[in-house]
Amino acid sequence: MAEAKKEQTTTHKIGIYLWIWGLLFVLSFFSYMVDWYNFQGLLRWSLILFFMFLKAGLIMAFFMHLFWERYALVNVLLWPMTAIACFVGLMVAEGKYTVFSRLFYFFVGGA
Amino acid sequence: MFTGLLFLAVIIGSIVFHIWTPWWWTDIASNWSAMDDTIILSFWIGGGVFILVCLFMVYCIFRYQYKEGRRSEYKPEDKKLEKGLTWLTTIGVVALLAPGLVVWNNYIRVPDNAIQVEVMAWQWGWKYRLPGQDGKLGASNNRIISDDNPYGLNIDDPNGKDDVFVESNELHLLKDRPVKILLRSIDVLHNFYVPQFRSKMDAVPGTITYYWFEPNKNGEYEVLCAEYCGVAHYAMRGKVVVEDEESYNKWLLEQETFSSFTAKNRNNKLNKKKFVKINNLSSNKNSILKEQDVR
Amino acid sequence: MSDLNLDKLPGGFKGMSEDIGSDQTTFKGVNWGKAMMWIFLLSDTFVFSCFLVAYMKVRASVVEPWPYPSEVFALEMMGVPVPLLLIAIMTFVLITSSGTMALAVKYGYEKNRKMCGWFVLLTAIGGLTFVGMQAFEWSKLIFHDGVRPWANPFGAEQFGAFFFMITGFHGTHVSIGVIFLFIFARKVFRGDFDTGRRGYFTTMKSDYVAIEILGLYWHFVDLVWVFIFAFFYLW
Amino acid sequence: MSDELNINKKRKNQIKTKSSAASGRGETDIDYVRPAELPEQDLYHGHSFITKWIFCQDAKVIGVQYTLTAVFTGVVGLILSWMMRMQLGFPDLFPFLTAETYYQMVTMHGMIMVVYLLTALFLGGFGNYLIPLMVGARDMVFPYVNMISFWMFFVAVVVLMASFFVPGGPTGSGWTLYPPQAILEGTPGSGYGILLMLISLSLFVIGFTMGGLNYVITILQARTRGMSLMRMPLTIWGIFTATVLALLAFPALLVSSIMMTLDKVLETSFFMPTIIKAGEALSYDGGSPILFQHLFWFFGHPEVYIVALPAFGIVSDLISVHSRKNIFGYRMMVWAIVGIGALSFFVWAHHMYVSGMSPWFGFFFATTTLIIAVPTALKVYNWILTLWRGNIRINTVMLFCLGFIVTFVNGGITGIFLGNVAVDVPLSDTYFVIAHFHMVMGIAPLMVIFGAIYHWFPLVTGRLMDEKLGKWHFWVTFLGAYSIYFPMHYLGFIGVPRRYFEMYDSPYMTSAVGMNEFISVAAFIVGAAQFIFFYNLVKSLRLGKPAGKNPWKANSLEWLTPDVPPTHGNWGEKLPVVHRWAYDYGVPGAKEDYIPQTTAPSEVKDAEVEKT
Repeated sequence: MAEAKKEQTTTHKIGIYLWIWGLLFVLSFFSYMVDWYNFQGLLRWSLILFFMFLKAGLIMAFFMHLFWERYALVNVLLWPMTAIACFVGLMVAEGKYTVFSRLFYFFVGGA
Repeated sequence: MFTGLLFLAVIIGSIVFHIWTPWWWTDIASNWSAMDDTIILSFWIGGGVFILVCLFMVYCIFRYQYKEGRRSEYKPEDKKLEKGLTWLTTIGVVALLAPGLVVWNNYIRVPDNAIQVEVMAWQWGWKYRLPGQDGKLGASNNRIISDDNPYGLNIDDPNGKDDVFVESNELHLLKDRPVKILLRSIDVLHNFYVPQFRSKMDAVPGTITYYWFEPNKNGEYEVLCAEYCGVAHYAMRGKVVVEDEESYNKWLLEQETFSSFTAKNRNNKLNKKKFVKINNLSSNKNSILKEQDVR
Repeated sequence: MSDLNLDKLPGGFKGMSEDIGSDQTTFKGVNWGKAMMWIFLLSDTFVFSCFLVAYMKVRASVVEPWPYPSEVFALEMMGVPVPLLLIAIMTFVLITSSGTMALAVKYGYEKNRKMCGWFVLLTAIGGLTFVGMQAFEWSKLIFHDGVRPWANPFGAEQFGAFFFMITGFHGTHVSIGVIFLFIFARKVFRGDFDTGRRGYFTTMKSDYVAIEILGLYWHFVDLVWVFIFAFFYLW
Repeated sequence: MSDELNINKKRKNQIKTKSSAASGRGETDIDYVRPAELPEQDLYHGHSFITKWIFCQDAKVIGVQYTLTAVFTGVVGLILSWMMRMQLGFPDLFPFLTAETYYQMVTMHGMIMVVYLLTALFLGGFGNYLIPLMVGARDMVFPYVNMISFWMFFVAVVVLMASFFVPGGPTGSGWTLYPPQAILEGTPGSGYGILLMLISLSLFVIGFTMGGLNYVITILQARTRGMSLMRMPLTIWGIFTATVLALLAFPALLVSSIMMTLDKVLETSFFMPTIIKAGEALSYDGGSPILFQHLFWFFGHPEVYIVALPAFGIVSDLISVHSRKNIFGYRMMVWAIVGIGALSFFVWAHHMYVSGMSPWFGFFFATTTLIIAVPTALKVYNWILTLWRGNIRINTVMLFCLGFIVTFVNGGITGIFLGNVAVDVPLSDTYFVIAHFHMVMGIAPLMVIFGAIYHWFPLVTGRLMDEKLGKWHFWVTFLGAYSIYFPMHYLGFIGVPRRYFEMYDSPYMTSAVGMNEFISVAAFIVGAAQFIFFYNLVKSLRLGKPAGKNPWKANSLEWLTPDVPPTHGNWGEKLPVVHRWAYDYGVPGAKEDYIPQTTAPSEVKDAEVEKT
């Protein structure tokens, strides 16, 4: 029963939460700055993705306690993302192909 | 006993049906005999596996039918056998896949001397557009389709001026000359399919798709729509005539060109506004296009 | 759950293969409800991924210019348009609420009823603020800028459609979360988790682990916002 | 409310029996069993008719509810298929069959059979009934959510059936619901019909997610002592993997449904490019129809395996039990199931070779698709190797298994045709495709479903089904269905396109008329034969021979409950303790030719059991 149950998850010091919390604000500020300074092109995209994944990673690892979970759970949660990665990759290719065909046949002509 | 015999009959029946079937593909009329070859290859390999597996099953039914008191063999695994079967299957799969990929590679690479033909699909019928003397089709856009401009051609595109309109469901093609079919749809998905040519591809509104083939047999062929496109899908038929140069040219001369069509309709005011919008866009996007011109 | 001592089990990949090879539970020390929430979040990740993939695919293939989000979402501050100001504040609010939720979970572990309850309540208020700001953002776009799902004055018409659909779907998640946060705040203060009172519908015993499960959901909502912020507002 | 609860007696932490170690590491007898890690489960026992049979939280009742609802929709689907065959075999004979109704029937038949019959029956029906029993749990981990899951499904079915009665009728856009035509005039049911379909699908997804989470967590977190993953029956492996696939694939369906609903209702342009209707451009602009196909098949291909994998798992168990032999290569079977499931997320666009997507995708998807053929073929080998040197009972269950092997191998091989990109080009969108998928995911899984019902009917009701009627049912169904779909491939070779309401005026197709008539007659007979089955079901329910405990002499846990049929809570006082895999048949040295999973090694001292 509930009262007989042993504590399953170890508690953590409050400091770590506050640290991550602060880091999230800083990272959000940085990604906002990407827009503020109006970086363009590859630099913009890579910075956006970098900050995005860093923030997501921090939230998952510490706020959602994935860092302290056993590998069985972590792996079960992360491997399916390869399917999404594949989907994303192929849709990038597909999007490029579509816009290419549209511009080529609808605007340039001379096919 | 009875069970085994009936299953045996099913397998033998399948083989017999396959050998003596009166239902088989139509005579091929294009260069894609390689597709037929890959099908036959799949038949040999796949059919062989089917027969072997089923015969083995029937053998087991006969040989190991239930007998009171008999024990089955206790052998949970046989690593060697399993490994052997894995390799055998892998080899079979590679043998099937490799030729398929080679044929597909040919299918998506259009030869340089191919004639462009635009197939314009609509609910429910076909229209065609051929390039004129310059061998090029003008830019088109469904947005600007109107009575005066049934193909939605950009009037500022010089390539489009001499384009030939075929406003019937009958298309003529030159024998032994590759054609690149450019598929265009103004409403929903369609699919330009002539069984004798083996090849097909969907026409998708909002983009242009293509495939190519080389008709190599004179004759008249029926065009079927092979992608469900609404209630009259089954009635969306057309005709392709493959013929020699002489009669082809005669047919070509009878068709109308874009300029002659516009001349006829000169009195009608064209919708200028839409063209302006389209042209502005095209200059903006030229740079993107260059970047992505991977061909 | 009796004498299972997680510290004695091997960790890392060795632990993983042993966990998977073991009997009874695959995720050692993970409560049923928590495991269920994790798998649900995995499924929900696929939902949001599909939305975002669809958005990126369409955005990549339209020929009309895509509106520049930092201009569309700019706010006038003292006569100067500040790009993405509201969005920045919304991000700030959501991260704040995520932090308070993390603390609520921490105090939940410690069975600290008071602190846990207050932080859950704070989180709920943060979430409510977020939803309110989103409502403001929507109404500004609709009534002030004239953006509609089927059209917008800035360019490609899918802009409005994807914006309303994705933020709407995310906002629905936030709203559901807020409702549950308020319910759970009440439950915490009432002491349900200390007495193990049974749920009205489910007849299941209440336990502080519910706060952790709710926390997972709430952090997930924040996580999704990180991606929406990057892909929709910054990209 | 809490006084209605029966809290099961707290189990002892340690059971002092001489038994092998429950964990994976031990093969020798050890004197202890690991302490239980599972929390005690509260079960809500219903007391009134409503809480016992309608809003019931017992997974077994929910399983039966799922099964009955799914079978009901299946009968609707069967009747629709009859009407389609009436038109195709004998056109013009039935004036009430117009093109509109024909396409509506095609669509509803497809959707009902794939989603509302097969998915719901395998996962909702068999999953609910068998998972707790086979892994040794008292119930699903969250019975309340499980109950809601069924009622969501029920509402989804009601919404789906309601579309038959709205103005314009149900949608007639084909089960793939491709836009733009699905939501444009020119397709029957493009008004209310398609909307109800999309709503029904969304409800189904939501309901299924609730159930699916239960199945997954029950299998992962609530197994009994000694039941490691590698001791689970393959049935559970199949259902488990399929459920995981469903949880990850249905989101794509949900998303595409939502987006298409918005396209329909709000005239957004997600999937809708510029469209000219009656000479006028509609308000849509710039959308991408192919995107829908990608989303749909990102769901749709895993969906094929959502149907196939439970069938694989169940048939493995049936073959093993009834040929009195251990399943051959159990570990390979498990890895094949998991591998097929994982790969199924990387092959979706093989349904789209001729859709006009980027042509370079053909190489990628043909390769991944044919890779899947390897584990699938291995499964087939293992099934027939299980028969080999077995002691095969030729009863109705085994007949259905054999029928499954024949139809599945046949359909699997035609799948290799269609997965291989260049071979697919001439065959796609023809009757070859119809023949292929009916063989592989219509007839083959149905064979398993029938086999499974004959097999587990004694467990559910305590009575055996009639063997004689069962054999008749099998032979008519199997031979009939085979003679429907085997010749149909050849219609595809001729080039007959699918989804044609009427097709005979093409010069080269006239030879197919006779075959179409034959196929239709066969379809009527096969459909009618199902009523033998229903008769058998009802008759055996009341008059069947009492089965007693474990009538098939099977090893797996579901037959080892203290009560037959099992009661709520399944196991009485104590949960079972598992000592071995479920396939110890014909073990040399053992007294009987089967050793149930709960038998401790010390009880069968002389048996030469291999390490499992």
